[in-house]
Amino acid sequence: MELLTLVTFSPLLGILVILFIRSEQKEVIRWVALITSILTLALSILVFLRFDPTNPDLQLMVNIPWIEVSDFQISYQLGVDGISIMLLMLTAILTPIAILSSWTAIQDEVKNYMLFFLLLEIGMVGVFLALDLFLFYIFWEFSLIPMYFLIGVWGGPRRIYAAIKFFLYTMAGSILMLLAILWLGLEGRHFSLPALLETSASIPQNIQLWLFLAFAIAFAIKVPMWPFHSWLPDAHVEAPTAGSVILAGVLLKMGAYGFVRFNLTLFPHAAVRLAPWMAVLAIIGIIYGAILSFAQRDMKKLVAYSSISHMGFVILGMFAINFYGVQGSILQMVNHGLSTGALFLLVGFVYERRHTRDMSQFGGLWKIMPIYGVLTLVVTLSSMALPGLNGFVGEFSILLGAFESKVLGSYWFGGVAALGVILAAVYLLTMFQKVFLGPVTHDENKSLKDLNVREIICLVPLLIFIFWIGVYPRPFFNLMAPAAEKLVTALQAAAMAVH
Amino acid sequence: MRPPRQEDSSFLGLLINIIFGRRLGERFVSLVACSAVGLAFLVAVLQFLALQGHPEGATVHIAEWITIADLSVPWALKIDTLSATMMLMVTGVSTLIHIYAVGYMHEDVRFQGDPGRYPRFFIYFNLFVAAMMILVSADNYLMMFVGWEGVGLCSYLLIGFWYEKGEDGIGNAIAGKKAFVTNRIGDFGFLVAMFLIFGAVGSLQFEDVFHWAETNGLANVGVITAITLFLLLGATGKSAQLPLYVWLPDAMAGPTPVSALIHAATMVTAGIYMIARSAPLYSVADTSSYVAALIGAVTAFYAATIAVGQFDIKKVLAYSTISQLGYMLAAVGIGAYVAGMFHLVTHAFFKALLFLSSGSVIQGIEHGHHDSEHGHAGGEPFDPQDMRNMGGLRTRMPITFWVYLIGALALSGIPPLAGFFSKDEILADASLENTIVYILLAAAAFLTAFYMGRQILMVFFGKQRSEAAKHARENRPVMTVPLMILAGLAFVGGGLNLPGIHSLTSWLEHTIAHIHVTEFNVMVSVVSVALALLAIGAAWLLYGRVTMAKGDRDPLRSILGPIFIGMENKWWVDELYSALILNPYKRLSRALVVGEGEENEGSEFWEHFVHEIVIGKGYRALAEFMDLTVDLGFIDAFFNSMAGVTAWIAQRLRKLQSGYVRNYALSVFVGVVLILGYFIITAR
Amino acid sequence: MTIDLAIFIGLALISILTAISMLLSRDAVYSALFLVLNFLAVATLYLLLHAAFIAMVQITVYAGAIMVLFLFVIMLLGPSRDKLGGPFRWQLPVAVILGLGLIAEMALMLTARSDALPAGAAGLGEVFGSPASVGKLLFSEYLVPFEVTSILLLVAMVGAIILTHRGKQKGL
Amino acid sequence: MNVPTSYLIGLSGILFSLGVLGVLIRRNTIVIFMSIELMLNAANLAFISFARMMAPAVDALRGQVIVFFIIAVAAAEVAVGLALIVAIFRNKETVNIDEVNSLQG
Amino acid sequence: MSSQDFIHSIPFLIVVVSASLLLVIDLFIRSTRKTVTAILAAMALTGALVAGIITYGSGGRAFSGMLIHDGFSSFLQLAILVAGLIAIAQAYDYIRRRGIERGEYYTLLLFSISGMMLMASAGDLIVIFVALELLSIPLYILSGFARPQPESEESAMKYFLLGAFASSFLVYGIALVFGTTGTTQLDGIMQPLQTTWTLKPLFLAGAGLILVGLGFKVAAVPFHMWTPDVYQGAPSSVTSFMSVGAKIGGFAALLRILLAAFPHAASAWVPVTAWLSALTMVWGNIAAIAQTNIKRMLAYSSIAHAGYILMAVPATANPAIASEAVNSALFYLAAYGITNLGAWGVVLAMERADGSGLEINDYAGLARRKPTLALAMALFMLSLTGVPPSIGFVGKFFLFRAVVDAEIVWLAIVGVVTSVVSAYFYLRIIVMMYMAEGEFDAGGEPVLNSTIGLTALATLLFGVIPGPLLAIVGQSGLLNMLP
Repeated sequence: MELLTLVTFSPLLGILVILFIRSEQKEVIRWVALITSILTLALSILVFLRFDPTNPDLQLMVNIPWIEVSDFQISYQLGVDGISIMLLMLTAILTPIAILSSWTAIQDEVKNYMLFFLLLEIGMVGVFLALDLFLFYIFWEFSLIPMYFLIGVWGGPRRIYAAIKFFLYTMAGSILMLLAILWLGLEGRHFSLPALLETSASIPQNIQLWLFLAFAIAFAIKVPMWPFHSWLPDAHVEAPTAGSVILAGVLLKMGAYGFVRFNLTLFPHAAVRLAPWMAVLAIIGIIYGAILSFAQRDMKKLVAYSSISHMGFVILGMFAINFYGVQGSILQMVNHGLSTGALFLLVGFVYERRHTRDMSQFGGLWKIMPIYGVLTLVVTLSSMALPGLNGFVGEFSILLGAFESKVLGSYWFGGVAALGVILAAVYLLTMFQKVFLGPVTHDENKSLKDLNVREIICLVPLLIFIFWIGVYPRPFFNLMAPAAEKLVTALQAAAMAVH
Repeated sequence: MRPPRQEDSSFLGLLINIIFGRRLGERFVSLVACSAVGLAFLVAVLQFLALQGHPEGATVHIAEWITIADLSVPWALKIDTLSATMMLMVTGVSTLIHIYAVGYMHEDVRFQGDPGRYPRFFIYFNLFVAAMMILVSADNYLMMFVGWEGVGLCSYLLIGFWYEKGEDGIGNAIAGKKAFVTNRIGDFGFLVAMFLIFGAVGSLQFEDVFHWAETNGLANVGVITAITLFLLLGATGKSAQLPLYVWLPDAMAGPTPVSALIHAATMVTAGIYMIARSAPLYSVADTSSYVAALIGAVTAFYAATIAVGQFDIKKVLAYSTISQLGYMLAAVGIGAYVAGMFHLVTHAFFKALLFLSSGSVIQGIEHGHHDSEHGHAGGEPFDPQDMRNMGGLRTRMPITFWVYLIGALALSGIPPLAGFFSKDEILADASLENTIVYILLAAAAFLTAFYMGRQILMVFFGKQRSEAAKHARENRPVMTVPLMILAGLAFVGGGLNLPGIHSLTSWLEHTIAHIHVTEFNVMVSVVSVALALLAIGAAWLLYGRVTMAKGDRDPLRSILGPIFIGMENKWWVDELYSALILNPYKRLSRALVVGEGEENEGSEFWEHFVHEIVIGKGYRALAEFMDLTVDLGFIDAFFNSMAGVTAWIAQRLRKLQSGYVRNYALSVFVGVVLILGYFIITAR
Repeated sequence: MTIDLAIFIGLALISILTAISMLLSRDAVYSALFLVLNFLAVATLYLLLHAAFIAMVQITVYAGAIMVLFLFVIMLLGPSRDKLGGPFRWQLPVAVILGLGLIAEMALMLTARSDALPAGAAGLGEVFGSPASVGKLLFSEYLVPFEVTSILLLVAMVGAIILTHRGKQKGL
Repeated sequence: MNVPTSYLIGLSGILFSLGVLGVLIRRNTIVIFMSIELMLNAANLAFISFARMMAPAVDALRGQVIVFFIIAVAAAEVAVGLALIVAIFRNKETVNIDEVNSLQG
Repeated sequence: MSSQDFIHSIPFLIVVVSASLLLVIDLFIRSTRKTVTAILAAMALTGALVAGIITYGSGGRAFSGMLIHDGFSSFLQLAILVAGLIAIAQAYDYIRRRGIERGEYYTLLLFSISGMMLMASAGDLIVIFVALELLSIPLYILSGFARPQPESEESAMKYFLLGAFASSFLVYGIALVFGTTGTTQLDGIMQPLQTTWTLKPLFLAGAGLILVGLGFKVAAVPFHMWTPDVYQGAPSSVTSFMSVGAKIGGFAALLRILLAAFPHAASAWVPVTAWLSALTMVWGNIAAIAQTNIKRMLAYSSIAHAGYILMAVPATANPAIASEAVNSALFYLAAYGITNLGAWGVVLAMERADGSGLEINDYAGLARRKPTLALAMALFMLSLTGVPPSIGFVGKFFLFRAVVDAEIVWLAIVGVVTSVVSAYFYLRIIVMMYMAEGEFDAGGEPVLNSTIGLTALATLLFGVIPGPLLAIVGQSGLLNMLP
């Protein structure tokens, strides 16, 4: 059996096993889910080992005819390149962590919870590996459902509103993409991305523009870019911790990945022409998210808005359309997954103890929970792009890319976006101050227990990567560089043609 | 040459302390921390010696860091005379302050009531030294930026070291945040400068950049001016210059060793170092240099005026630091890089000395307060840093007094102490290069001497104005010995670059091109010494004499400032001839304090009103406005209202579904008529 | 004006007037009777249009059987008078306007191409429209619809029984 | 009889429209039902007229055959319809269609 | 009656004959043993199904062209038969629970099924008319089957009156078409159109009226208003069958008439059907939002889905993609049928003997008490929304593809936007079941549950592996029928 198929559907194994466990045996179910996700991680590592980082092309391809109707063909086509492997690894790493983090937080309907989680993993991995647009769309939409349930069943008080909002927004965007996918399939009677790439150049310019927009709206909502972001705070606030981790860590990346994988490759001309507009939206998102983060009292909401800001960097980077921007953008996807994922974990840990996320209910926690304080500090610093930690490498590359971008053509993009770095410090440090510094003002907080071993285990892998990418990101750049350079070269050729 | 890396040792100490600190107790922690820094100093000395043979320096490549296309930034260390100077200074002063801190923090954690936090202090301290080493030994701008932000982080952590203390329990934490955020504004400048550099040069390596500046500089003056101006913005943040100086006074919330090491001797000089490092760029961009000089000079003068009005012993020193940094910036601005670096080093000695001594004073007072409290139940809030609670400490703390005096005189520029030489070199340069700068600096020099005189007089002379002062006692040798060493350095530090010998100049010449040697200017020296003496005399007239004469003085005297003086006829004559000049100054400094008549140090107009209220509150209000009105009220509401409109239509449609068959039939009929109508139109 | 046309106009007027009368009679019995008249008028037209068999069917089945059934039910349920209008008065004018609209549309269509609908050829034999000719078609080509129609009647019968059969339930 | 087929179709159209109007404006279910019969009757007239127009073509007779089916189907409808009217009358004691509106929204 | 006639109509004949027989046999079955009637009816349908499979795709005409036997009719007849089997299984438990168990139920069901099958294979307008009545009249009766319950009678009355009203339009339309083309045979109609008869207004009026009559049957806006009331008032098992069977029958006739008889009038009916489709999708999906009764909600959902299927109709006008468009409509009909029958199955399971349990609020907390049932319902709802991996998604995918291919992009956009709207009310069911607390419990009858299970399985399976079904549909395109 093909390796990529195995990776994608390995969670099914766990699902099948869990289905036959009685729902009272929560502990067993948790272990099965955890082991399954670790198995997926192991398989992903195997993919990583088989992957040839010097090759810019798609590798380990699986291509099986799937639906064949008289005049056209849909194939089950998977593949991995330097860009998707990073996100594959991110997903594979974050899922076990998320499962582990919900060990005690989720006590109701553990069986269903774990089922949905493993289903979600299938969807996410599938999105990053699928090469046939039809297949991609299926995974894309499919990933919605488990997340919808995770928010709606195990979420906070307004979970239903948030879940529906999440579902409707994402679906509204993606269904336009479906039309664009259909359009693309008309000509060649297939939906295979590698084959479409060869013919897409012949699409008339104005149609390219429309197709680009149809894809872009789907991805922009998912990312989310301003002004399509308003589902995100609600979804994050109401989602259970693990859901938030996955949502921020992986699901948002699906949008950004979509931009890289489809918008930039299929419609290079449109991408080049619209790049300044996308960049403007991205920058508005950066500043806007940062300002709104600052106004929040709820920690999770703060982190949610910070996601909008951070994902703005990701989008800005890719539409800088140069090596620095695109590579930084891809790295930043991973970075954001690690840092924001970790932040959500941290918020979740304290929520589990105190059942509130209102920052005014805290203060002086550092004294009571020193380990928690230090870990949060590190993650916070990573999130605000302190040099030496992962966030800086990504954001610096992106800003450099935006600044030097010939396609954007103005220093203003990079310059204004860099202001986001200042604002990030403002809201993140404010949060840190309100929660961890100052005297302990609430008596309930005095008896809080510091992180336990399980919780620390959740964070350690993330912290390792936070430091690793911050200090020695070279392996990561090496992994994606050939693929990214191939992409950028094609785009720059398009830029030459457009200008 | 074996690659010597100071970071190794401080990182090692850091790691050991992080891992074992909690279990192994203060003794071990302090030992590890001090020996780590000491080792770093040793390595720095070895490097210094090695450089004697190879003054052109060397670059140590450790690893690749960020490599994207033609952007290649390594982790690499640059060892040359400039960085070696900084390393020596930093590690040297650090070692002394570490040792001092062993004693100081031992007491401090007990006063503040959390002995468990002792190891954490040294972790931060070591981290700071490591970051500072990265900063000074970086061989490219980006790596320098790593250290640059790293020291900022440590500064943040150390200012907020007693994060549950301060105003409303949160004051220290807020001060830390303020420092970090203000620095970030500077860092923004630094970032943009880097982008511009990369855009122009295609590299961030110092070597490449400077080479480019030398070969293509004249053709790219515009770009270089932009680059240097943005770098200058970075420097004003880190080195607390106008308009970003505001964080530094608040940063005094950190423990005194922190103020001494980070906020006086080392970190704040990073901006000066960076500009000195970027000399090849600045020497091309005349405009930027001019702006830098002007900012430096204005800051020097401005901060000095404020220092005159302060009562907090550390605040005076803080403003003094800002003022002195202004000197250095002015120096590098007018092209006197060596003079700037020279003053940087000597300032490190005597300002560290002053801060540490003030810490000694504070702790002495705290001891006194503690002792005097025995037998008294409770006690009103007591500020051990308020100079009005001091007085007459000369006798209670003799060692501290003497070293403090040396530091103060050095700062005031009294020969033959270190400050005299370094400051004079700047003034001499300024007198040649830029008259406005010279006048501002000279005026600042006068004020410097005045406020230092005022401080000495208020703290060490006169009567003990509080019980605490009466019970104050001298500290342990672990604190006083470093003070004495520093005092010695402050005394002889001028020897580094004596007029006529210029050892530092020739040393730095290997690294910084375009150095011009400024010869000793007798005229300038005489004027500045005269000004200093005059100022000290004035201070003595104001404070020294009155204190002694009046004895038990109302501590609220200065609340009313000049008005009070006006009411008190006793000194009217005394004040008249000496305060003719002083009153406007005092008024000026007081005018910058929010809330006339209220002694609220540290809440100057600029930083309190503009920064806290206009910017801080305004930003918060903006954020909340955007959150509630724009995001929820507009964007969210827009999308929600689409759902709302749909639901509304749904209700309308529901009404249409009336249940009456005839209505339904009518609906069918409407369809019929419409379709037939359409067909008729089509068929025609 | 030919005699044919005169007869046509006479029958047309009768059928229209009876239809309108049916529409406007308050009493359902009158409505039913007017409808019978209408059917008879139309049956006469059928006869004149060489559809003798259908005319007979019209009279026996439609005007006869069906309308008797109607009258029977009307009598069964007792007299009921209703006024036009009802809970929603707006329907009447709207319906009339739309009805006129439909008539106008029909007129437009008919006049759009005057040559489209000529009069039938003269001199048709008796064979056309005779029961024999119709019956032959019914049982050859139209076998399927014919059988289905018979089934339909069966179903209708079953349905009528089911819908009105009182069974064990209490009813009228 | 030999008149232009348009006249006949016109008559049929008017009768059809009157039938539609009857459905729309009458409240008595039985009369509504009769109006539907009128509509069917109008259709029948159209078939017969067209058949006459096409005669003597072979296909023309089909029109008359169709009318036969329509009458038969109408009979079936009437059976079911009247049964329904009776059933509802038993429940509601009314033949007013406007009173049959418990299902709505 | 030749053997050819027999071969080409055997499934229909089996159903209609056995229905007539069953009518008689049922008289001899005691009222406590109506299970036998159900089983006999199911056997009849199974027999027809087998016959249909055996004769599948062998093209031909029967009874002087009155019946057409081709892939299109075969496919739809099989679909109707499967739906009929499910309808019997669903009714079996349900009518007993509601206390309306009578043998005639199954008989009438068979008659209605035979009418639908006739619709699918009709080759003459008059057959379509007769078939429509054969389809409808049993449904009118079945709607009133829960007599003397007023809602049931009311729904029957409404359905009947409006149905008769609409079929009058159909008849008049047939008359006009006959008058302008001289024939009612579908391919005969096309001949004069191909040659001299261009877009005559009278002919167009006839076509328009036929469109109205069939639009009523498939519940297209503005001919849809009977749907919610009838669906609500009729016994749920009848509604379940009606919502699928009548729709299949209506679309079978509509597609065949428009493609076989009126292709040359496409320029006229393409915009009309496109607008009808758009209006239907918008109205159906939006009005469903405000519903609190699950039957009404599903009624509007069925209106909306008629709109989706209608999207394919204008696309068929382009000869190059007519086959693709028809295939997509057929597939969607099958997808909709499976999913919708499943969803109604859950409604049936939830309904109690007294007719309660039909409010959406009654579904609150179902997932905790009946997890499997809730899971199935969630799957159906997602499939109706068109979320992968479900048959509903595949169906929408191919529909949209056809529409985009026909370059009626605006219609496709209306389609996708209303899909999003539809998510809102479908999700509400899921929200209720999974995210709300409630007490209401459902019964569990094995036969009914097995239909739910089967349809759920099919919904998921064909969502993941739609290939086989697509292949069957691919061979059933309307083009096979054309000479």
